[in-house]
Amino acid sequence: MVQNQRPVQLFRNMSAKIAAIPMVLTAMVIFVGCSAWTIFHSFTKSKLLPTTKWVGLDQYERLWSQNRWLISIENLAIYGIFSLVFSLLIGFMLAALLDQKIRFENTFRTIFLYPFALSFIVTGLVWQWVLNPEFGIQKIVRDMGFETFTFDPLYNQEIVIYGVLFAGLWQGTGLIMCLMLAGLRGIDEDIWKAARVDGIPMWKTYLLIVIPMMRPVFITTLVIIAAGIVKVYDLVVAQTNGGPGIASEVPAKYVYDYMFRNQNLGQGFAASTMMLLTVLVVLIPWAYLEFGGKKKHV
Amino acid sequence: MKLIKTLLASTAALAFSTSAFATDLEVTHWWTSGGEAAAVAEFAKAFNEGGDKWVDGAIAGSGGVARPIIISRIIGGDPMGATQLNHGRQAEELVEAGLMLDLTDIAEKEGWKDVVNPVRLLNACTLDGKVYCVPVNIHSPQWIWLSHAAYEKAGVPVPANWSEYVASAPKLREAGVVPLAMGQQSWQTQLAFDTLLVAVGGTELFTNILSNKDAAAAGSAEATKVFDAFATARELAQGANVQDWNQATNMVITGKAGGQIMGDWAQGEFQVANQVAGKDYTCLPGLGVNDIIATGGDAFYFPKTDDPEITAAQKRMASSMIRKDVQVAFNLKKGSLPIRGDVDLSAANDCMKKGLKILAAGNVLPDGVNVLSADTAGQIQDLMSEFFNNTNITVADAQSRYVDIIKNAD
Amino acid sequence: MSGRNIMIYGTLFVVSIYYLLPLYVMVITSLKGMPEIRLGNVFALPVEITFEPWVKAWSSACTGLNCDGLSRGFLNSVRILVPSVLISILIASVNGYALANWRFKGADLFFTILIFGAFIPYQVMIYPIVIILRELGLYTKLGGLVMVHTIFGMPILTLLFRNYFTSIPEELFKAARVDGAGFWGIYFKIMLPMSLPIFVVAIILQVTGIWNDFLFGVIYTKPDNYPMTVQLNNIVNSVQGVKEYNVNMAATILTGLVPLIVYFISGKLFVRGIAAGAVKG
Amino acid sequence: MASVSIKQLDLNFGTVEVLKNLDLEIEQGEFLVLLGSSGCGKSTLLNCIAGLLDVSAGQIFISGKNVTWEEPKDRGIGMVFQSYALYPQMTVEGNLAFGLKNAKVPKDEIDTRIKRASEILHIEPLLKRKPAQLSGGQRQRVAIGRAMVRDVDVFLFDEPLSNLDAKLRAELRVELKRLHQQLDNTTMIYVTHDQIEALTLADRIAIMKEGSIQQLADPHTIYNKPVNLFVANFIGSPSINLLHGDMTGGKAPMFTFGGGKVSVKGYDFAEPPVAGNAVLGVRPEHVAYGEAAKKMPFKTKVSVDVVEPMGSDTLVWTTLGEETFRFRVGGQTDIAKGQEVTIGFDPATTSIFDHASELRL
Repeated sequence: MVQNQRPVQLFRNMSAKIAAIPMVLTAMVIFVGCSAWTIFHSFTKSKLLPTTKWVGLDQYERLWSQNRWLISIENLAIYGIFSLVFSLLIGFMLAALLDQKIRFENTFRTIFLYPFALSFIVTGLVWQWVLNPEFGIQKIVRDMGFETFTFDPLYNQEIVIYGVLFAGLWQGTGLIMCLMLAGLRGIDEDIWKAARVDGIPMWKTYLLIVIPMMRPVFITTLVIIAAGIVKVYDLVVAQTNGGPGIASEVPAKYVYDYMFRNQNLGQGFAASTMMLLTVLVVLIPWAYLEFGGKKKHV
Repeated sequence: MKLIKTLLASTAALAFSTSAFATDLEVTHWWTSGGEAAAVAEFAKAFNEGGDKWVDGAIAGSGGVARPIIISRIIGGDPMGATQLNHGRQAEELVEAGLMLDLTDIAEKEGWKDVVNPVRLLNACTLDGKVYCVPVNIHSPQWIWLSHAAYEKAGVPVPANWSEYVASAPKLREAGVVPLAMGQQSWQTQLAFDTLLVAVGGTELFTNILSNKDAAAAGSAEATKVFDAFATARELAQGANVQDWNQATNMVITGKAGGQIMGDWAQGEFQVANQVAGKDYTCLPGLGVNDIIATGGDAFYFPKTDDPEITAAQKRMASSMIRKDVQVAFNLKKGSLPIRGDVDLSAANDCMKKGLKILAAGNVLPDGVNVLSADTAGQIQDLMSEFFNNTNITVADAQSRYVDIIKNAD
Repeated sequence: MSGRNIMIYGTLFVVSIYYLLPLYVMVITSLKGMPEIRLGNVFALPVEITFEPWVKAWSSACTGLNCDGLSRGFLNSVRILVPSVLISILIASVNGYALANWRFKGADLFFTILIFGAFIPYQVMIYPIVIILRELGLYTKLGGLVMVHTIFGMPILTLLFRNYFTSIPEELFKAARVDGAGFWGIYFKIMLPMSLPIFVVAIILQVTGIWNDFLFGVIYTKPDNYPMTVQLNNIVNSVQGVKEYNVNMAATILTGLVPLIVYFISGKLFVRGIAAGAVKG
Repeated sequence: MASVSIKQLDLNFGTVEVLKNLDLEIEQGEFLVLLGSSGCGKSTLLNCIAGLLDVSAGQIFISGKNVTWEEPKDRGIGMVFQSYALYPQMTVEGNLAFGLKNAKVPKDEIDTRIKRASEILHIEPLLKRKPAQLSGGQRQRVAIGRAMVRDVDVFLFDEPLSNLDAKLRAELRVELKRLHQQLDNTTMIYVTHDQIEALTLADRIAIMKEGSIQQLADPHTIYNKPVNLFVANFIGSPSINLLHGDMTGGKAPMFTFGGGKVSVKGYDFAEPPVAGNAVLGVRPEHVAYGEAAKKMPFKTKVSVDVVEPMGSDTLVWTTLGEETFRFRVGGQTDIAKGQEVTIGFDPATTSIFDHASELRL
């Protein structure tokens, strides 16, 4: 059979499309479908069980009048910004150090990476210990003779979120370092030679030449870090459980607590809808840049 | 070959002989500590005696962790045989949705109404005249536990009530003792507030606010006094850097703290540390101000299934939990009071007996958890926790937000 | 040693302390007896080394009525881990391959949605997924849990695989098509044999994620299938009773052992794989 | 009948037109070169013929069969890529056998074909090696072999020599030519941006620009009679001299430019000339110098700007009128910078284009 007509578009690359069915289903049913379900129910009076009793924007009005929600947002912003900046900074710095053709590279790399193998629950627990003023770092320093030394981030609500950040960075920077290291290894040796011949100082080479060349790594890294930030939950629960008071609450915990502790699904869904919205606001421009721009030079 | 056949035959016969009455029931609960687990084991033992099998599904971390599991399993159509849930408002919706087994027939047959004391525990299990859960114990949160060692160190006598306790605080501070031990978890601060509410504010205020949701009462001058007392407690707890309630109790045991406001389950900790009530520590129900306790407690629910065998087994389990001997065995291990008035608890310790006496006199209050929805209770927890940990929030602020929550309570 | 080297090694050394400190605390605490722990200093070396906490954590710590420690959940964790890792990686790698080499209409849209999915908090999807699994008859079955892990591993894994396959020269793919290989032929005969590094990365990420998972394991299965983390949670989070820190720490280390071993063995391949999967594309 | 015929082919990527209404007929056994600078659509066209890209409109016939929507493997084509695209995990033998195995060719048949191809390409000793162990030239031979064993009617080459060094490129070029002679019924379509390859290999060359074919002709015609200014300029190294001026029409047409007047009566006009702006192109090797120049219809004196020795010959840069003008002399020359020389050319060997349309007159 010779096909003279343009075949139906749907059947071109059939195997590829069949193979993509799990992805399409996941994207549409789980991510889009469940988000839609969530958004819908955020306008209802759902309590312990989902119902369709419509209440309009009530849940949102209540959400934004909750002190706890506002604190959660603020904490997420602080945690997010610092986590992003320091993950990249520390990750890149460590990678750059490891990339200096040093000895024991494997050892150092393993040391920096191993926390990533541990769950957030474990991370939170361990750092809760290390930061405990009664027997942790504060105690040691005091025992060394600095009687007035105070370092109790988990018990000081002004700085508790930084205590969480400390643990979060410990757990996550190893992976970022690996990504960065991989990126650095992908840079052509000649670039370094050229920069040296031109007499460009090391830091300038990194800043102006190497980092711009690592754009794809940074994109992958950003997706990984950002997804982790938005979802930060386990760490806070294990380390501070939102305390002291509500000083280290985060949005994901607000969602969880309202859904399951307060048995107010509607409120939890309203909060998660706000989170989805924020993600969309950040992600849509990115997707546009990634795919809108790429089509031109296929 | 022959051997295998015989073996098969005999095991089949064995299986048959027990299966006439044997059903596996999975039970979800969050009692995982040593004492709790020992208490649960009593239930399991009683249930297994009948030839059934108790399949344990313990999940630590209190209701917050367990609840999504319980609800998922129920809406997922593959529920557990029985589950722990705080009775009252929290399970109401599941009952209304027809997802819980109606236990009315065995409750009537066994006359639960007559044996459960106080009877409101059974009422909390009842919706539209039908019984849906088995209350298993009574816990009262309104206690303060005082350390004799700490007071010795400070050189002041052990106080007998809240105001004496507050007055003694500066001396404790001087002696390097934290007056009030308090864990970071929000339920602990809320518990302290409710305790002050009944001790300082009185029974009427307590019921007006928590049972009748009277916003005016929440904003009244009496309530302000409670908040003032709570602010005092906030001062007294400065420097108590612990997370879990039992770490706080440990501070009392070791004399690092003067006292702790905590439920009657705290005495388990004192027992473990070989402390003797009246000699090493003192317990004051209702903070020594108001000899009255609220009676909360735990209850078991039985999700509905289509399988008549399971339903029968669920009923067997329900009736075993409320049995006299099981109640005694369970509650002695759990450190709580039995829900039956007709059992002998001579083995109980000093503090427990204080509780029993108050109970017998009928000086009981409904517990906040029973009359507030989980949503309202959660909001109050957040507020109390925030207030307790942030000295920038004034009493007036906190009270006005409290009034808001009560006003919108459902 | 030059000044520059002193600076490099000095910095690395100091940073290493930050990374190693918690591990140190975990290990020495797990080797102490409870009386010694009550004395205070978490950083002090144990006066008397005891392996009691390890034995207890593994074989006799109680969770509810079952006093057989972590050992109970270990096999379950393995039974969950193996199929979940294999299936999630297989599906994600085929996805990545389809996206990289067989661009079809709408592919970018689905991919964008998938990446978006990486940002959705899990909690939101607990109930809808319960309902979906119920309708599929997979709820509380091992298969259902495998499906859930596959779904939530998909965004990041697909991203990695897509980037990796994009970095393989397109001409190779074209040559194989001219040579008559189809979608699956190219995948199995050409792409798979070239993808060891990225598979190592995927395996590491999935082993870590799935092994450490608690929420899905406990919500989508029954007690018979509960993973090890449920026991860990029960040991660590027991609300009442005395906290046995040494047992907690031993349990923590024991639970983390599987991913840790995977890391130590394949650390080198990990960087190489990341270099291949995340750098290009 | 292994002809390839392309009819009204369009290809768009989004809103960008990559191939525009393209027609092309290739005969059986012909060696056709698609020549153009990068981005002209030549590789895209090749990918369309191979079936690796879906066309937007139009048809492709191979051996008379409409294959527009056939899979690549069903089109009877073999393809050789610039980067060789050898499967790195397979041995040379595995690479050669891969396509045959996919087509379910019997084992002994596979062996025979591999043996024959490796003999022709002199790669028998390499069969057990992996691609990473081969040199660039060897790899390309294997890549060609991979196409050969499949007994295809049409070979598609996508810049196959671009990754090789100059010497190897020249060697393989000759080998390709020899191969084409050996497989004399096989049609070959060859994409390159290297005009030397095009001129040496092709039976016909198609010069492409911006998605359409500018000229399709044998190398001689392309070189000597370019159809437009673009082709004239593109082909030839060093490139053609272009002189801008005016044409008068009539019986005795004259071309007037800054450097003088040229009678172009001897020029083979496609149509009778009319007056207007024009461009006259003279290839450097068609310029006579010294004594020889004196016999030319047009001669003039210029001064030398630069002398560029190139081994076998020498390129001399001068200025004629206001425009740069180059001519080629023998390898040994005594021309020096600043010297005044006489040059000349025969208008019959030139190409004249209309200034506005850039088309050959």
